Amino acid sequence: MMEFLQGILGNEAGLTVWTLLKIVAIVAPMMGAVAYLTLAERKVIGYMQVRIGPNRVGYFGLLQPLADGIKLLLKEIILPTQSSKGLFLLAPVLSIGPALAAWAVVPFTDKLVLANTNASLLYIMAITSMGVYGVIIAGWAANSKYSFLGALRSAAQIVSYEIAMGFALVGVLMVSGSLNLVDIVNQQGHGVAGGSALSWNWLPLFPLFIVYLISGVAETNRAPFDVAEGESEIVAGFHVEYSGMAFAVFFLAEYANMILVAAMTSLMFLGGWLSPFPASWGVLGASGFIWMALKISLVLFCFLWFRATFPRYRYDQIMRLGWKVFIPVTLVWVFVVGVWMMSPLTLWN
Amino acid sequence: MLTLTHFLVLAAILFAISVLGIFLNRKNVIVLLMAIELMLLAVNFNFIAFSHYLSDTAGQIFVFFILTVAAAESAIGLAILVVLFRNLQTINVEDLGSLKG
Amino acid sequence: MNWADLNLVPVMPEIFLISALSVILLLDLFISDAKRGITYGLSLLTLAGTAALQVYTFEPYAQYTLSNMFVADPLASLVKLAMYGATAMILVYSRQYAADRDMFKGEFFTLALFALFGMNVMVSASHFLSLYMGLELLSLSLYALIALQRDSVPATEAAMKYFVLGALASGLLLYGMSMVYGATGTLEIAAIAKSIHGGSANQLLLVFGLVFLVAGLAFKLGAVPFHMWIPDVYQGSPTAITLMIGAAPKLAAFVFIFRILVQGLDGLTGDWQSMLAIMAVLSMAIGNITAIAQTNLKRMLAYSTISHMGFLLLGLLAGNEQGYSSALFYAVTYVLTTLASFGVIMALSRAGFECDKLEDLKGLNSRNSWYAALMLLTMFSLAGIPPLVGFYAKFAVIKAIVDIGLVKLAVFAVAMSLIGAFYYLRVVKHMYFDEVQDTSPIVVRGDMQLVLSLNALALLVLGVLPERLIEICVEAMKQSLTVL
Amino acid sequence: MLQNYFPILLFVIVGLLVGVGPILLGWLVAPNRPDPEKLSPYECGFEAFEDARMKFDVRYYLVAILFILFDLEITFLFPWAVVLKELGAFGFGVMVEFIAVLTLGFVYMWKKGALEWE
Amino acid sequence: MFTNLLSLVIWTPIVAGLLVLTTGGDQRAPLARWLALAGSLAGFLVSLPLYTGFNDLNGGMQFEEMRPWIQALNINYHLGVDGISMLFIVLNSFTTLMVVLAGWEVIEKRVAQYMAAFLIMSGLINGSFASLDAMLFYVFFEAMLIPMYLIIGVWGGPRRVYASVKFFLYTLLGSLLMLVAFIYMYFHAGKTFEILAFHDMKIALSVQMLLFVAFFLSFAVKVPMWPVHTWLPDAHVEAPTGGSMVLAAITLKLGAYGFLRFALPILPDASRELAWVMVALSLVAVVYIGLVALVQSDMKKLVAYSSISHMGFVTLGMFMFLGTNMNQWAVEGALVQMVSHGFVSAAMFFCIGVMYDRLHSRNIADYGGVANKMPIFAAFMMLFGMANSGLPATSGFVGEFMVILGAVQVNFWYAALAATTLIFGAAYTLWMYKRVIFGDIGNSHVAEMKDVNKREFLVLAILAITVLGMGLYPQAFVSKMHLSVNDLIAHVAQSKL
Repeated sequence: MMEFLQGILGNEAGLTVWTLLKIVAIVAPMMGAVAYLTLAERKVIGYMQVRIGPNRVGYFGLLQPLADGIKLLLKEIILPTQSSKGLFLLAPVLSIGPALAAWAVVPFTDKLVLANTNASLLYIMAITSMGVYGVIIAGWAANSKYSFLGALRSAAQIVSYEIAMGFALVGVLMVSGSLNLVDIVNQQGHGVAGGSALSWNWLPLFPLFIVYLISGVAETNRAPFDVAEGESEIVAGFHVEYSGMAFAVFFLAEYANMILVAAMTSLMFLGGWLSPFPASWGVLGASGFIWMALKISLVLFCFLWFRATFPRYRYDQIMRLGWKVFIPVTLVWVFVVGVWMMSPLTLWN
Repeated sequence: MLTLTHFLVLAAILFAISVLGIFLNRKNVIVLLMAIELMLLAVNFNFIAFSHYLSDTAGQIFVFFILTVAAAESAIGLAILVVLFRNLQTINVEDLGSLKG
Repeated sequence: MNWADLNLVPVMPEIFLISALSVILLLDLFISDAKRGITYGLSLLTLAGTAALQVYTFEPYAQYTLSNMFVADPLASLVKLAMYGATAMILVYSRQYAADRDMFKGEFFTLALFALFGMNVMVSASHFLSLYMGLELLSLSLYALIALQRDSVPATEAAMKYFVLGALASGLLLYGMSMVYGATGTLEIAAIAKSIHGGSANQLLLVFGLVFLVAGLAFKLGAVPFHMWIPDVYQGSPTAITLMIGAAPKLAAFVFIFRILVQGLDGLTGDWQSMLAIMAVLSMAIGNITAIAQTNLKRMLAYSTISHMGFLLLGLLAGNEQGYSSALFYAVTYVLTTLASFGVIMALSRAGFECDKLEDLKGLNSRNSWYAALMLLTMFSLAGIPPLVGFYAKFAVIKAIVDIGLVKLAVFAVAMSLIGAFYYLRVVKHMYFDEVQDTSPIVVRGDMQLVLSLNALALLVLGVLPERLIEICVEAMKQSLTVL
Repeated sequence: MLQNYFPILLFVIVGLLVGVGPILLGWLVAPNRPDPEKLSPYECGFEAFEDARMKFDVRYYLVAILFILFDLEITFLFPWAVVLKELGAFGFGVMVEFIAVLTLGFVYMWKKGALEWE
Repeated sequence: MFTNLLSLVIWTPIVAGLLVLTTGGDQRAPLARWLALAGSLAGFLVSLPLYTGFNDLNGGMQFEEMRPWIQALNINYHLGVDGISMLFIVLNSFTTLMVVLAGWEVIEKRVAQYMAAFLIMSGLINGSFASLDAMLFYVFFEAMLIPMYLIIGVWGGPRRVYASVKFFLYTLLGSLLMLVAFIYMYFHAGKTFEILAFHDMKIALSVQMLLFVAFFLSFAVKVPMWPVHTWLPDAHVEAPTGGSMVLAAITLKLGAYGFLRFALPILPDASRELAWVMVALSLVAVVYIGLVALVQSDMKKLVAYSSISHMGFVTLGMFMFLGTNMNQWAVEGALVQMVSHGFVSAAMFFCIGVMYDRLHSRNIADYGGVANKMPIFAAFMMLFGMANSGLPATSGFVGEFMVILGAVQVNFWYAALAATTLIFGAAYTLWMYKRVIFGDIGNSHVAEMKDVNKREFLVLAILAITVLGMGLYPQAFVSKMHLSVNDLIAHVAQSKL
C-alpha cells in the first residue's frame, strides 16, 4: 500500500499520505469511541441509579451521540464581549490537540503502533501536560469569574496530580528499564508468574497502580474530582462561557483524555495487549488487540463507576489527597521498589 | 541540512531578544521573569547543539541542571513578585523607585 | 563509578554542613518563636563543626573528587574558613537586629547556611556544572533573604532588582560557559585549560565565550559597568542581609573568577587581562566618585565596594602568583573590614530605626566613643591608611601591578584611593567633629559587643602584624597554582 | 531516527485540526445573532461589576511553584529509573540521597503549611 | 646597652597613649592628664640616651635594629639613626612633653583622647625618623595623619572640618605617589625596601625625574613649599595650640627630612637638575610668604606663614649645589634652622595659645598693652619673637646665618634674596609684638588678663632655655650631625646614572 502510494506520489509525499491514512485510521475510531463513551456513561450511570438512560434516539438510544453532535453543531458559538477572542477560540484547540496527538505513540499490539519511538512515554508525559494550557487559557480568555476560578482550580488540581502520576511512572520505569511503551508491555510478559495477569506490574507496584488510576481520574477532572466544573458551585468551571462546537471540542477532549488515561493504565500496569492467562492456555493465552480493548474498557468502566458512586470531594480534600497521601506513598514505594530490585529477591532481571 | 551554526545563530537571537527584553522592558516585571527564562532556554539550546555536535552528553546533563535551577529561580522570582505586589500594588517596572542615591 | 571510587574525605566539611543544615531545617519547624535561640545556637555550632572538619581534612595540595567536580585545595580551605568566620560573625551581629525586625526566624539561619553551602561549592568547584550550581544556590538564598522582611518596600524592591540582575548575570555566565564548552568540548576546568593549551580549541568561540563569562563574573562581583545592582541592593536590604551579600560572597566570587579565568582560561590571559583592566579602572573611578555624592551610609559603602572590587581586579589582572595572592589578601581583608563597618551600623540601629544615613552618625564620639573608634578603624582601613590592614591590601595589589610594568595604572589607582579617602573621612568627620543629634542610648548585646570589638581591632592588629595572614594567602595561592 | 518522529508531527497537526475543524464548521453552520445580554459574562443573572481577572489566592501560586520544582525532580528520576538496572547499588544509593533531600524539602513545606487549603 | 633603644623611643609614647585612652570619659580627666604627662616624660627620658650615647665620630647609622616584619612583602622592621634623624627624635620627644603641658587644663573636652592622640602621634613621628626601611617609614608617615586629622578636627576652631580634610587629603596625595615610587624602587633595587639600598641604586635620569616629582609632591606638601602650602595656614589656624606646636615643630621637619633622606641621596642627578626649581620655590616662600605674613591680622596665621617662610630657608639650604656638591654650610644651616624652628615655632604658638586662652581671640587688633598686665609673659615672648626674627644670640640666627653664608658661595643673589628674611622676619614678628604687647591696654578684656600661671611659666622657661642655649652653643647640635652631613654630601656628589 505504502509502496503504491509512493509510486504515484513520489517518495516523501507518498509516505506522508500513507501516514495520514494511518492517523485517520486511529483518529476516526477514536472519535467514535468518544461519542459512544458519552452514551455509555449515561447508560451505565443510569442503570446504576436504576434509571434507563437515553433511549429515545435510535434503538436503545444508540443514535443519541449523533443527535447531541448535531445539536451542538447548530448552536451559536458565543464570544463574550470582554473575552480575548483569539485565546478564547484557541483554548479548545489546545485541549483536544494534545489529547489526540498522544495517541501517535500508543501501541495497540506489539506490532500495531504508529510511531514506535524510544521515548514514547516521555512524549506522552510531555504532550498531555500541554492540556492544562487549554484549561487555563479558556478560563483566562473568557474573562468571567466562574471561568477563571474554575480554570485555576482545575489547573492546580491537574498539576498536583501530575506529580503523583510522575512518581508512579518512575516506579514503572525502574522495573521495565525502558521508555518504550512496547518494551514496557513486553517486559510485563515475562515475570515469574509465567506471563499471566499475576506478572503484570499492577501487582508488585500495587500502590503505584492505585495512585496512577486515581490520579488519572483527577487529571481528567472527572468525578469525584470535578470541583473545577462543579455545576452546583461554579456552574461549569472554565468552559462556562463556551457554547456550540467550541464547547463540543472541550467535551471531546475530556473523553479522549479519559480513553488515553485508560490506555496508559492498561499499558503501564495491566499488561497492555497481553493475555491475562499463561501462554500455555492456547487461544486464551494468546495476546492481541482484543485484550487491550477489554482492559481499556474495564478502566473506563471504573471511571464511570466512580462517578456514579462517590460524592464530590471538597477542593481541600482533593489537594490533600494529592499532596499529602499520594506523593508520600509513591515516594515510599519508589524507594521500596528500588531496594527490592537491589535485593536478591528481585523479580526483574 | 542543519549545521551547528544554525543552532548557534538561533540561540544567539533568542539570547539577544531576552537581554533586550530585560533592558528595554519598562512595563511589567513578569515580562522580566519571562525574559530570564528565555535567556536560559537560549543557553540550553546552545548546550544541546554543542552536545550533539561534539557527541558528548555532558552538555545535555548541564541542561537538566539549568532547567532545574531555572525552575527554582522562577519560583523565587514569583515569590518576590507576589510580595512586591502586596507592598506596592503594582508590578510596573517604572514604579520601582524607592531606592535612590 | 562505584563505592570504592567515592572519596568523600575532602568533602567532609560540606557533607557535615549540609547534614547539620538539614537537621536544623527540620528541628526549627518544631521550635516556637520564643525559643528561636536554639536555632541560632545550633547554627553557630554547625559553623564551628564545619570549620573544625575543614582544618582536620586540610591537605597542602589539591584533592580532586566526585568525578573531578570538586576540588579541595589550600585556596579553597582558606577561603572557606574565612567564610565560616564571616557567617558566624554575621549571625552574632544580626541576632538583635533580626529580632527587632521580625526576621529572627528559622529561614534566616537556614538560608544563611544554604548560602554558605553554595559558596562552599563555588569555591571548591572544578567543573562548570558545580560552579554554576554553587553560584545559584548562593544567589537563590540571597534573593530570598533580602525579601525576608516581607513588609518592607525597599527590601522587596531590592530583592526584585537583585533577582533580575542576578539572573541576567547567571544567564550571561551560562552563555559564556556554553561557548567555552563548544570550543573545548569539555566542562571540566582542568580539561579546558589543557584543551586551550593544546591549541585544539576554536579560538573564535572561545573569545566570544570569554566576553560573556567576564561580563557575568563582573556582574557577580559588582564591577563597573555591571555594578548597577549594588547600590540599590545594599541600600534596600536589611543591613544584616546587606552584610551577607557584601561579605563572604565577595570571597567566593573571587575564587570563582580565579577558577574560571586563571585555572580554566589560562591560555587567554592576554584577552581577559585587558578586559579586567578596563573594568578595574572604571570601577575605581565611578565607585569612588559616585560615593562622594551619597548621603546614605549603606549606599556610600556600596559604591565603596565597587571601587574596592576595582582594586581586587587589579590584583587578578596582574596575571601572576603575586597578583593572585595579593587579590586574595585584598578580598580577605576587605571582608573583615566590611563585617566591622556594617556591624557597627547594626549595633547603632534599633527597633524601628535604621542607622543608615550619614547624619545618623553625627556626634557618635560623644554618644559612645568606643563604637566611634571601631568605625574609625574600619573607615581608615577602607581608605587604605596604615597601620590598618586595608593599607597592605592596596599596597600588595599596587605592588603586583607595578611589577608587571603598569605604573600608570598604579598611579591611577592611588589617585582614586585619594578620592576614596575623602568620603571615608567624611564619616569620621560626622562621628568626631559634629554635634550629637540623636541621643538615644546604644544598647548592644554583650556577645556582639565582644565580637564586633575584636573584629574591628583585628584590623589594627593585622595592620601592625600582617605577616602571618599575607603568608597564608601567598602559600595557599602557591600551592593551589602548582597543581596546574 | 528522526523519521520515527515524523508521524508524531503529523499526528499533532491532525490533532489540532480536529480541534479547529468543528469550530469552523460550527461557525459556518450555526446561526450568529449576538445581543449584549447574550455576550455578557455569565454571572447567575447579576450584572458583572468588575473585571474578572482579579487577584486570586496566593496558594495557587504556591501550587504552581511546588509543581514546577517537583516535576523537575521527576525529570531527574526518569533517566535514572530507565538505567537503574545497569547502575546497580551505587546508582541507587546516590538517588536515595537525592530523594532524601527532596523528601526533606517535602516535609519542610508540609510542616510549614504550604499544603493546607482551608 | 642600647640594643632596643629606638623601639623603646617609638613605643613608649604609643603605649602610654593607649593607656591614656583607657581612662575613658572626661570624669577621669585628671588621671588622663597625669598619665599623659608621665608618658611624655618617659618618652622624653628614653630619647635622651640617643643624644648622649650617640657616637660623634660615626656618620653612619647607629642604634640599628633589624627584624623581619612582613617577609612575604620583604618589609623589615629596620631602625637606625644618624646624626640628622637623631636630633629630630629628641626634638620630637621634647615637644610632646611641651604639648602635654600646654594643653593641661586648656583642653576640657575629651581630654584622654586629646592626650592620647598626641602621644601616639609622637611615637609615630619617632618611627618615621628612625625607619631605615622605606615601607616602615611610609607606615609611620601615613599613620600620623590619623591622629593629626582628629586633633585638628575635634579640638580645632570653627573652620576645623575644612582645615582637617584639606590637611589630610593634601598630605595623602603626596604620600600615595611616594608609595608608588617606593614600589617602583623596590623592584629596581632588587626587591628590597632598604633605604640604604635605595641609596646605591643606579637610575636613569628620566626615571629619576619622575621619582623626584613623586617625592617632591609628598615632601613639599609636608614642608610645605610654595605653592602647595595652602593647607598649612588653615590647619594652623584651626588646630588647637598643641596641634599647631606639633605641626610647626615636627611634622614640617618630616618633609624636609624626607628630602634629605630620600630625594637627595637616591636621586642626586635629578636633584641637581631640578635644584633651580627648588631654589626658586624656596625663595618665593622666603620672600613672598614673608610679605604675606606681614599683612596678616590673625596672630596664628602670621606665625603659620612665618613658618612657611622659615621652611623656605631650610629647603633653600638643602638645594644649594656648588657644582655637583651640596654646600656644607648651607645643609648644616638648614638642619640647625630646622631644629631651631622646632623650638621657636612651638614657643610662638604656645604664646599665642596662652593669650588665646585668656581672650579667645587671635586677632591682633583685639589686643594691645598686654605687657601691662602680663609682664613675665611679655618678656618671654620678646625672646621668642627675637628668635623668630633670627636675631643673633638666639637659635634662629645660627641657622639662617649659615644658610646665607652657604648661599653666598653659590650665588650672591640667592643670598641677597634670602637675607631679606632678616628684614621681613623682624618686620612681621616685631610689628605684631609691638601691636599686641605694647601700647595702651586695648580694651576691657585685655585689662582682665592675668599673667602666666606656674604651668605656663614652666613651659615658657624650658623653651626659653633651649632657644637661648641653641643660639649660644649650636655646636651641641652641629657636632652630632657633622659627620652624617659630610657622608650625605659625599654620597650626593656621586652620579647615579
